[in-house]
Amino acid sequence: MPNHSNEELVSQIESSNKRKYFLEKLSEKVFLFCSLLSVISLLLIIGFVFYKGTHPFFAEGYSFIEFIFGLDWVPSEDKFGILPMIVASIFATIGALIIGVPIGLFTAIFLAEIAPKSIARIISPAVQLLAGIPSVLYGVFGLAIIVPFLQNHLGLAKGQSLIAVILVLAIMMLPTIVTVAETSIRAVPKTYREGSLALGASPIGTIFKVVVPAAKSGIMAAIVLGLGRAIGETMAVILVAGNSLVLPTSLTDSIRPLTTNIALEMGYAFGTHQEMLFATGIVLFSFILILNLVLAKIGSKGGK
Amino acid sequence: SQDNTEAEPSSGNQYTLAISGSTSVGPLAEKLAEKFEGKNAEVNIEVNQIGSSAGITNSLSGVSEIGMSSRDLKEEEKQEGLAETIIAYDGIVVVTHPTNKVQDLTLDQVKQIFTGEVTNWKELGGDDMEIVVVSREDGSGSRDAFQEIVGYSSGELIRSSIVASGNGNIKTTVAMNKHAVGFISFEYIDDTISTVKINGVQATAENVLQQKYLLSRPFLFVNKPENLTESGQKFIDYILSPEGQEIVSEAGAIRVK
Amino acid sequence: MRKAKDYFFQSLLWLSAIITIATLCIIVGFIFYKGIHLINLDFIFGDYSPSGGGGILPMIVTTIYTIVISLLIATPIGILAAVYLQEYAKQGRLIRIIRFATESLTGIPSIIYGLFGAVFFVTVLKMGMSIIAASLTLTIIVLPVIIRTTEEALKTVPLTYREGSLALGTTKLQTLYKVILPSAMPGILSGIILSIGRIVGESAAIFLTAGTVAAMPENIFSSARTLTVHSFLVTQEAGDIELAAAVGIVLIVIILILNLSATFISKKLNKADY
Amino acid sequence: MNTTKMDRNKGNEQQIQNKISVNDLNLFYGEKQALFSISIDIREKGVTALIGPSGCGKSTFLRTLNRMNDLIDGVKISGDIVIDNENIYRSNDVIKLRTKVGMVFQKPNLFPMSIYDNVAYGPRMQGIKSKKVLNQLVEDSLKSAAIWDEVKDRLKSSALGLSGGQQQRVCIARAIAMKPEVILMDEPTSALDPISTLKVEELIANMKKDYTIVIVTHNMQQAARVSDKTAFFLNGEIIEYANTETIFSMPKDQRTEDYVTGRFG
Amino acid sequence: MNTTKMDRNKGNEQQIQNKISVNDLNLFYGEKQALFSISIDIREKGVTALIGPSGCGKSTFLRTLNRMNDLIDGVKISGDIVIDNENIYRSNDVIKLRTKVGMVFQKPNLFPMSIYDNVAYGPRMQGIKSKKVLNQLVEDSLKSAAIWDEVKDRLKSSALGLSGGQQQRVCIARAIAMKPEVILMDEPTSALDPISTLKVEELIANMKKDYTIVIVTHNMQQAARVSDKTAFFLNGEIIEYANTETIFSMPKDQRTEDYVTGRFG
Ligand SMILES: Nc1ncnc2c1ncn2[C@@H]1O[C@H](COP(=O)(O)OP(=O)(O)OP(=O)(O)O)[C@@H](O)[C@H]1O
Ligand SMILES: Nc1ncnc2c1ncn2[C@@H]1O[C@H](COP(=O)(O)OP(=O)(O)OP(=O)(O)O)[C@@H](O)[C@H]1O
Ligand SMILES: [Mg+2]
Ligand SMILES: [Mg+2]
Repeated sequence: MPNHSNEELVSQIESSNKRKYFLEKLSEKVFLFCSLLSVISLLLIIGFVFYKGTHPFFAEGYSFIEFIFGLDWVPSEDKFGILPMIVASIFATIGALIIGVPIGLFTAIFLAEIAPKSIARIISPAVQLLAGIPSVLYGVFGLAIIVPFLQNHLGLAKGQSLIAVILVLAIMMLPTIVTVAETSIRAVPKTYREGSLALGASPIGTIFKVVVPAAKSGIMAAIVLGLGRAIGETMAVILVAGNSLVLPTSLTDSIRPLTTNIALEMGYAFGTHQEMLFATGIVLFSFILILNLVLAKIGSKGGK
Repeated sequence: SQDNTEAEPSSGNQYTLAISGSTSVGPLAEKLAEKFEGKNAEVNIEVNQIGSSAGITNSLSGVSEIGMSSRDLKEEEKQEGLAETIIAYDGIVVVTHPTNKVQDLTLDQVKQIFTGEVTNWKELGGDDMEIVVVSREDGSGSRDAFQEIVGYSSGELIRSSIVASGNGNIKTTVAMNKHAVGFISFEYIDDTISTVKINGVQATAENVLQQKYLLSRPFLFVNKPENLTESGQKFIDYILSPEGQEIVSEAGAIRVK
Repeated sequence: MRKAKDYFFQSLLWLSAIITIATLCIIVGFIFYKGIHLINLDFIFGDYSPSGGGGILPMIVTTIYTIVISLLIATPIGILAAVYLQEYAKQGRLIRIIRFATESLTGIPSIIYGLFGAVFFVTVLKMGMSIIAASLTLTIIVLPVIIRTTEEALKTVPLTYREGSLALGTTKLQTLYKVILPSAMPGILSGIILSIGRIVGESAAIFLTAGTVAAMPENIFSSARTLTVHSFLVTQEAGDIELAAAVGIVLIVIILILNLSATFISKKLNKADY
Repeated sequence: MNTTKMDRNKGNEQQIQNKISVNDLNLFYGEKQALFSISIDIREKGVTALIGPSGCGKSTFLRTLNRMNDLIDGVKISGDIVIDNENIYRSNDVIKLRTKVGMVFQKPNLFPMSIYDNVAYGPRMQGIKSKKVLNQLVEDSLKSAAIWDEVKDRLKSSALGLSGGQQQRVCIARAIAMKPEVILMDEPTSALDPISTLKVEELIANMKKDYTIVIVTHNMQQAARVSDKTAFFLNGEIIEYANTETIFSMPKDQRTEDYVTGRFG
Repeated sequence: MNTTKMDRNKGNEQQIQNKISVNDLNLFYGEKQALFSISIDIREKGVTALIGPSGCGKSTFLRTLNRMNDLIDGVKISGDIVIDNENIYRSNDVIKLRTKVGMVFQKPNLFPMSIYDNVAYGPRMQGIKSKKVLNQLVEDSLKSAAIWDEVKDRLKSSALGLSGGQQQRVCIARAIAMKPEVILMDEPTSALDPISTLKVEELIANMKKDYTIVIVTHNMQQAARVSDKTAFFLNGEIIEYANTETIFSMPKDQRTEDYVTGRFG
């Protein structure tokens, strides 16, 4: 092939290279800026929440300790204690995890490893579809079905309770957990399965001893995302929690988690009351960070 | 306000009147706006139901020209120069499950129920079953008014009470629980719940107007006087006109006069 | 013994799957059971009337507005950000910070986004309660979703494509838009599907930023009410569960259509592979 | 056994006992036939090498011997494979089959667990719980796989931290721990460096007195070095099967000669 | 050029012009050194083969010649590589370098586009838009790559529908379409069946009158068949570099001999 007849081509190439390198540099800057946007948004949001939420403690002489450990929340009487809500949030989250995670994971395993392809092909997208149903409707469902069910079958005076919240949250977590976990289980290299089966392990043994541990990081991501959904959820919870201001001591107590407190009262709140709701947001935010850190720890420990 | 007035259309350009606030006043305001727009094509009214305080904040910050409130203004808010107009009254009715035998309560009994002094329907002449109290959220206009008239404070409210956001949620909650008792606005009364007489007086608009029935509160429009445009004033005037007040009572609220 | 254990776990898997599927069927069944009788052409295509009897066309339009605008903004930014993280950035502090930020953004409750949007976009940037303010707020909400899924999609593009292209004397940028992004498209689309779900299902963040005006929005600076906000309001104020469910049916259908078309597009794009 | 394949099995005269007898085996991936009427007897204890160009069906055939092809959708098989007088496709106990017929893959595929757990994996799945028994088994297996000295101080650390060659020997140990009778190896050294390769080859040479080994290799020299008998595959058929020296020094078939002299692939 | 490496470049006496001169090249992946003081002259037009056991640095070296290693984080390089009197690591115009030095990879890596678009990809990216020019270029390149007849009726259909061997030849066509002067090939036939391999080898034999070709191969026979000169790599060093016949018939170094006679790998 001739290399020589192309001087024209070569010079064309050389002249365009300069422009290309410039574009290259420029585009990298643009991409960097785009990725910094999420940092900027986070900083703005954190800044905003903290600015509003720390004001009462710095400027108005409220005690942060009393805020965290106080038992009374009566904004009209200047009492701002959120301990019952913190406890409620913790219980509700843990409960939802205990129910939602195993069912979600087992379903994901089922879809990825056991279900016939034709079935999985229908169910997986259906589960994804459910991730898009507005949470209000989950709440309505909880209020119209779960709450009366609890009232009638547990003989409760009111079905709005910790257990109702746990059930609704567990249901809401399912689509996220199933979808993300299923993807990561499918991504486990075939060689692990082959290796295990070739050692005479049964398919089920292989799943639980090799495949699931190998998919650990994806499964952790599934749990974290599901957890985010559970903690961040408000609209559904408002409807089934009962929102009572008591320190929960049993599954049948009605509770008020941190998120519902914010959503419930923000519409009417002003002044210090509003700032205290932002302070609730800070607590919620720290709560989420701590949980994510803990889960990451568990994940990395298990991953080893 | 002059600038705003100038922005008003003479040339078929619509002026948008922004109103926001109480979710209780909202539906009524929407109905009034619908009729008003039918008559005044040059005005387009936006009604946002986002809660009394948010509405008041918006009217202060200028995001909305008029705020809607279902509670009285606080001192601080008045000091910022907000003007208020009562556009209607809202009757509040105590509601129970349709199977509940208790049909009549004294104001004092209501207080005892909501403060937890009485915890069984038996003590009020009903069946032997626990009372489940359903209240609105702290800060809600209905709740403020209800507590003030019945005579207890938020701190006294029984701790285990269910707190539901909005009339609809109280209604749904009470309709689904035979133990429950709550309070809602007149407009939301229907046959899924049963209403309770207070001191023997039926909850009706007439009884409120004649001051026989005690549980009511005002629906307010608030605004910074300097922000109120001609259109805004026109709308308020319309509401207070006999025609506007007719719509008010059709919607289930209580006319001002 | 071993067999019994296998059998037990196998049953557990089946049981969980059945519980999940049954629950989801019950929920969808519930929504349809409660709402289907309200669905008719007037309901879907009629204008809204506060005095009753109207349709929900304004909410449908508003919902579509918010989906389109949020995606128009979030998709390019999210994809480019993911491209930076995956294709350009060297591992280091900056990357860790960006990753941490995106991950934290995923965990923030939407009510907080709503409050932020209400102050930042609505008041500070003087957008007023409007579709655009809500869409920008939603953009921040779905950005992390798009970034993460795009990153995952980029990871699956074989290194050999990049090498093949660069070895032909192309720039990174050319390689990116000619080879890498097209092959990552199916994965990116799945992220977009998830985002649509998030946008459509959001209420708290929207009613604080777009408001609840129940009228046909004139433009993106109008205040308006989405379907989800509508179902939230009718539940909260009127306690009208049937209406909320009917709105839910419309939402399910919208999501279904969007998901199917996204899948269809991704299949179309994937065809190039075979 | 079968008379139909005696023409190919000339190398079989020595009257060494056969461990595996394959008769008229055909295998289809969906519509596509990958193995054509394979008949071969594999002798007990010793190394049988399978060579042939890429895509000729060596791996496919190897995987029929412990039914790993069962995992692939749409695989259809006809013909008989008899191991120890039992037709493995008639019996339904795949687990038993795979316990008896171990396998080592092309790429070391240790699980993301400690070295110890990897080797103890199979026995544990068989229900062995006793710490003492397991310890002994792990030690013996690692010793047999000539890797004990290199890993004995780090049994509890992750297996994925080992070099490729070490990993492959742990894979062999893992297979040995099941006390199999047959070990199948699919290009076990192709991912390894020369030194590791040598070690694995030595290991195979040592193991052949105890195990029936079937090894697929692309490397002619390796086949020549480690195997007793060699089968040459081409396009899903066995072209020639004979003693290794015969295959490499005086093959009967022109195609075999072309292949082993490097005219191909 | 450089005198320091004359000892190794005994094969260079024929006074054929050198296209590429490498002098004292060291390469590190992070802390780990992968190439040690590599010095080698590669002649213009002709085939130079790089052989050596796995992991010895053949690919690494090949990829320094068109700076593909730039893509890998933490790679550090010292020493000089001069192509056509230009030190490629001094210049910053990688695009120009890669336009001049084409590359064909181990696995055919066509893009998921039509055959035509694959071949036209490079030229288009250089800004060539004219349909006519492109058509001509695609046709010429496919012809040079000896694949035109097989694909001329399906230029618009997906390149991934071709067989491995066809794909690899389209890869070569794609490289040729850039009118490079040097073509680097990293085990271009190792993923191919014997017949495709033969075709690609024939193609290389034809191309060597026009291009400077550097090929990495694991297959000794292939190196012997296609190359004019051969360099033997071991552990990141060039042990021996000479005419191909010399390397295979009378290598100077014992290690070379061990390797080419199959004692290794
Ligand atoms: N899962 C599968 N589905 C369809 N065809 C397959 C599958 N696996 C292998 N094949 C085909 O079967 C034939 C034999 O493949 P096999 O993997 O057994 O070859 P091999 O001799 O092991 O080759 P190599 O030396 O490359 O490993 C090939 O044509 C291959 O394309
Ligand atoms: N990206 C990388 N990071 C760190 N080390 C690497 C990297 N790529 C290669 N190496 C190491 O550099 C050495 C040379 O690798 P290289 O790929 O050049 O070998 P090779 O001769 O091409 O081997 P093969 O024949 O297996 O392709 C090896 O020890 C390898 O482990
Ligand atoms: Mg194979
Ligand atoms: Mg290499």
